Amino acid sequence: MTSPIDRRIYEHPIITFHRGRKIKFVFEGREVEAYEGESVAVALYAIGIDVFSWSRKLNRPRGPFCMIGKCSSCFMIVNNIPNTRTCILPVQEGLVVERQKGLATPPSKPLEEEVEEVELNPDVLIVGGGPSGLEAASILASNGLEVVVVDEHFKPGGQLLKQTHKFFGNVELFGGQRGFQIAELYIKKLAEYSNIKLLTQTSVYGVFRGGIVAAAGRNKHYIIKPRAVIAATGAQERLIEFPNNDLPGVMGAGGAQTIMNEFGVKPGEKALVVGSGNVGLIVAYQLVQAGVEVKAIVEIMKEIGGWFVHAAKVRRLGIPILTSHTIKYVEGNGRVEKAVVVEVDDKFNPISGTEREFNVDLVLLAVGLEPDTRFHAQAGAVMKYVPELGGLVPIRTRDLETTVSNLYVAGDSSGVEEATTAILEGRIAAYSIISKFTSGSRAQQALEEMEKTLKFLWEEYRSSPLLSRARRGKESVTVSREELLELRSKYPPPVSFG
Amino acid sequence: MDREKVTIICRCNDVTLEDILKAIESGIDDFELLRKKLKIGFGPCQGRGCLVIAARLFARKTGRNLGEIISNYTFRPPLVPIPVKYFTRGGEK
Amino acid sequence: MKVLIIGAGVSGLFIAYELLKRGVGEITIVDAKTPGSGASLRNVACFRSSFTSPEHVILMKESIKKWLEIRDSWGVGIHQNGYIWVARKNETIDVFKKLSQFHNSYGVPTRIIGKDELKEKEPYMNIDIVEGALYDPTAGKMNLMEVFTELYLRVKKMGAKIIPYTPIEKLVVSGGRVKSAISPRGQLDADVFIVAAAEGSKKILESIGVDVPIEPVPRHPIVTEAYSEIIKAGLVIDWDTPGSPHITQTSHGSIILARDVKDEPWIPLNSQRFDAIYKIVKPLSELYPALRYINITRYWMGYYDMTPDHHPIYGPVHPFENLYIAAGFSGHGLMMAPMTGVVIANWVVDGKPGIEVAENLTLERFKTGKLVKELAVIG
Amino acid sequence: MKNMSRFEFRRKGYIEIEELKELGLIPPSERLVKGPVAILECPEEIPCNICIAFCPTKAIKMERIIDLPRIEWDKCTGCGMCVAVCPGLAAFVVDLSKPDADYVTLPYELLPPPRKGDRVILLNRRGERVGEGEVVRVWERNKTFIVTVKTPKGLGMEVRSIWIERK
Repeated sequence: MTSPIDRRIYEHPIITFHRGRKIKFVFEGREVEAYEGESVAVALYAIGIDVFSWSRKLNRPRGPFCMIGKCSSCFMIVNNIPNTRTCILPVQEGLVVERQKGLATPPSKPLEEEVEEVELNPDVLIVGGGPSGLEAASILASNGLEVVVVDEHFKPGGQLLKQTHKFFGNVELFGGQRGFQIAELYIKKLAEYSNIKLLTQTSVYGVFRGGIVAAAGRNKHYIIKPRAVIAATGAQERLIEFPNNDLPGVMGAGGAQTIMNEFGVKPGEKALVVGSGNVGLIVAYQLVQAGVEVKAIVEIMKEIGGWFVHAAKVRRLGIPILTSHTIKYVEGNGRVEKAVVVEVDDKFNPISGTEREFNVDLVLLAVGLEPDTRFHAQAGAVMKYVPELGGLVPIRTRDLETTVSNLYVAGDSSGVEEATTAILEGRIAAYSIISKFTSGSRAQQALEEMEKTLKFLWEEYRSSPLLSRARRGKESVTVSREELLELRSKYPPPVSFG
Repeated sequence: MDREKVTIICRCNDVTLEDILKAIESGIDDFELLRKKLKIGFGPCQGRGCLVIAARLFARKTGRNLGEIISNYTFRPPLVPIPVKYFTRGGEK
Repeated sequence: MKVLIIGAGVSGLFIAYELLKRGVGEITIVDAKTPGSGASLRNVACFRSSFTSPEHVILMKESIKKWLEIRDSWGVGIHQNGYIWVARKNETIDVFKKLSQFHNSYGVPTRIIGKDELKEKEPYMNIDIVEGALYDPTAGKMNLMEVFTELYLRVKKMGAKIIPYTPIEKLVVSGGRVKSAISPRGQLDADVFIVAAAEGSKKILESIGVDVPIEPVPRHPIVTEAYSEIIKAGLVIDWDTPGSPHITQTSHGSIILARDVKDEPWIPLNSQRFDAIYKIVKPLSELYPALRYINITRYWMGYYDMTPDHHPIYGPVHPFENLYIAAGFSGHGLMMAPMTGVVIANWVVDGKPGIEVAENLTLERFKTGKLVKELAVIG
Repeated sequence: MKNMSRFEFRRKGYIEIEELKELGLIPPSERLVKGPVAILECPEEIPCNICIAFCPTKAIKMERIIDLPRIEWDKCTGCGMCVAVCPGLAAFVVDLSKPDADYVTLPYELLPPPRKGDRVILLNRRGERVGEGEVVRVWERNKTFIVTVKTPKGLGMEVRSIWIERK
């Protein structure tokens, strides 16, 4: 059957969406159409399904939210299996999908679906295929090391995949290329190396006694014993509390970017963006590119959070940026229909009487990122809470080794910054490992490259006042090798690599 | 609209702002206890959405240090939920 | 009388609760970390009295009575929905019969149930691989977080002072009495000291030359996302599989799976074992095939503070006249906690435990060699 | 860097011509009336030097990657390459030399694609509609349209975006 609602984007100024062949599956008793390559959640959203599940206690409707398999909002019963994260489940011919209401029971008859166990012993395991991990992988591989890269998404690239804007920096560091184009360049580069094994749709889920790192892919179970690990696990979005903040139509900026820039589906018609950091400013611009009307950007601080040029881009399209404003509540029947914002005083308390109503069906939260350092913390690395870096990060040396031997941190998980610093950190970690795992001139050259990169990163790149806050944060968690060894013996980690 | 009742802190377990404020009012002065009592971070998202919001609220209400609260949380595998079927064969080594 | 209780776990809190009920005034409870951060909130939260020693059976029977009183007066989730020991082998039924006779002789009404009744009680169980079961209708499970926070709040409201992040490093003795306890945050003086710090008790008492034979043995429970009811009994135990894998479902809907996986004592609690997940999950998913499609969210470790005879150490610590211990619960601290409170409070106030079998459980028994054996340690 | 707190652009999201002047980002008036010249509305020390890499006449200077771009106005031919490559979409070319109209070259990354001869709405830095203009030249580089619009005389320093109504 055809649906009256079609949210797919057929024309976009920047991105060409390549849709796969048409596929049919069953949603609540009716046959629906999707394109191969779409996730079940995206396919349903594209035809106007806003509610994916109802919450367990309060029976509240939930719609697309994180879109990367991390929340529970898209839980559906697929082929009788409840708690299925449909936002990361690719559509397949003949799937039977039902919305989940609260708790459900799994089938008691085993289905024909076996998990294959795979053992891997690479020199270096890279957790996370974002800019940092991909840069590290290509350098390690070009120096002859065996590399395994694991990424949760169906395609590597991390946040690069969602970006339509051209990146800053210099040409050597992909400056001037659009985010998704940089991802493509890396993917091409990685394909040239036979000593890189790339595992997509695979989650590294833990470090175990004896230095075993375990990862789960689609019916594949990887048991990995690496000599070194670069955990470049990126960042996750922060959320905020306001009445009805769980209503379908309230999404993380990242979730909306996935829907519109990776899958080519409009996340809504009229949007309000909460937060004016770079993410908020960029997503507002991307919404306009996707044909969504952006009513306003609200920012609780007195100043715009992101870079001026990003602000200027949306501002000159007539999108107001309401500083000293916050979201008061949203309302709607099964989906956001209205958002109310309010001005705040110097102490961020709402000033009554200053409320403004917006008729929107989409409220995007872009209120900050926090490093995703679960892997490092679970591995036993000594961590520190650093507000300037967005949250909990591992203590590290300047070449980015943590208190767990041969466990490195790089990119946003080392403290939220931006893509170019992530690339540079991936490079530093890679050269540090090469200098340890090789010998002679190769090791010597790696050390030189590492020093060169460190110098550029700390003395040139991070000398920008725009990066000074993050720089301060990073300085506060960077220790000397002696200090690292001291911490290592004081807080012995349960595992070590190498 | 009862604002605190419809402000959701933990989506997985439907923990509301009201639940948290009431628990703090009842005398729970330890974040780990609050978390365990209300099952914040016990859902499928493993605390990705709720932990920091709840910690921030708790810190604000009790005057505790946010960094300390967050630093006390322990991370355990699996870092993402893994179906039992991955462990029903093999694993002998 | 100033009392310092070292350890704000469920035992320490129940001791405080009972002392406060007896009118003992100034009570301070310190914890190395936070209330309940040890084994109190790391266990499967079940209770039973179907043990193999008279000491355990008697204490646990009394404890269950207390738990049911607590359920009614506090209004917390405590469910007497039974334990099921599953036999995969026919000959195990004979073992169960003997156990049941023993239980029955102490008034614990366990009985053998056949496959039909088992199927009725546990509809998700794969009945084809079992022969029958031992059923204990008086056992059950509790909503641990609810029970613990309620206990914590009550003890606080009754006037106890609870101080977290205060690890006690040593005790200071003077004239045959303990004078104070020292922590990095300062010195705490009291008239009576009660050590209820599980394996931590060992180090604390070592500081005054007392040897406490407790070894923390790691346990490896696993918990899943929440589902509607799959496991109906309080606890189901796979008796014929080594390490007795066992399973329970919390009132929240998540399922806890565990098994006695042999491990070294004192291994740090952040040192998870990859093989443990397989060992726990495999036999239990044979028993409950639906488990294959549930998602594991957390695997953590906790200690059983084991004593050589798997019974707790209760009562006065000689030769110090104002020092008591309640530790070494060997995996049964939570279920026994209400009685731990009663026994220790009685000892402090009346000079005797008020329940005879408790006198068999003092620290003295390890010197005199009068150990009390318990075979059924699981859950 | 100078104390930026006296500047308002971080609060407003748009920059005033006076602020640009103070930061040395506006060509002197005698250069402005001479013919097309680039204006880089790039007031923050972003670590970026893409414009330099692509400027065919090497008119843009920067010592460190974080410096503000400096244009040697006489070397600048107003070719628009910086408009095409600037990641911040902060580069513009203005031509105030014609008597009857001003010309602004600006980057455009929205749909519908602009075509020569289109009548378009002219927007200033605040997104306000300040008039109508005509597209006189369009070229494209990596999905960015570089659009030259003819504006009413006097709007060359105001117009920084266009809006094309969808039919």
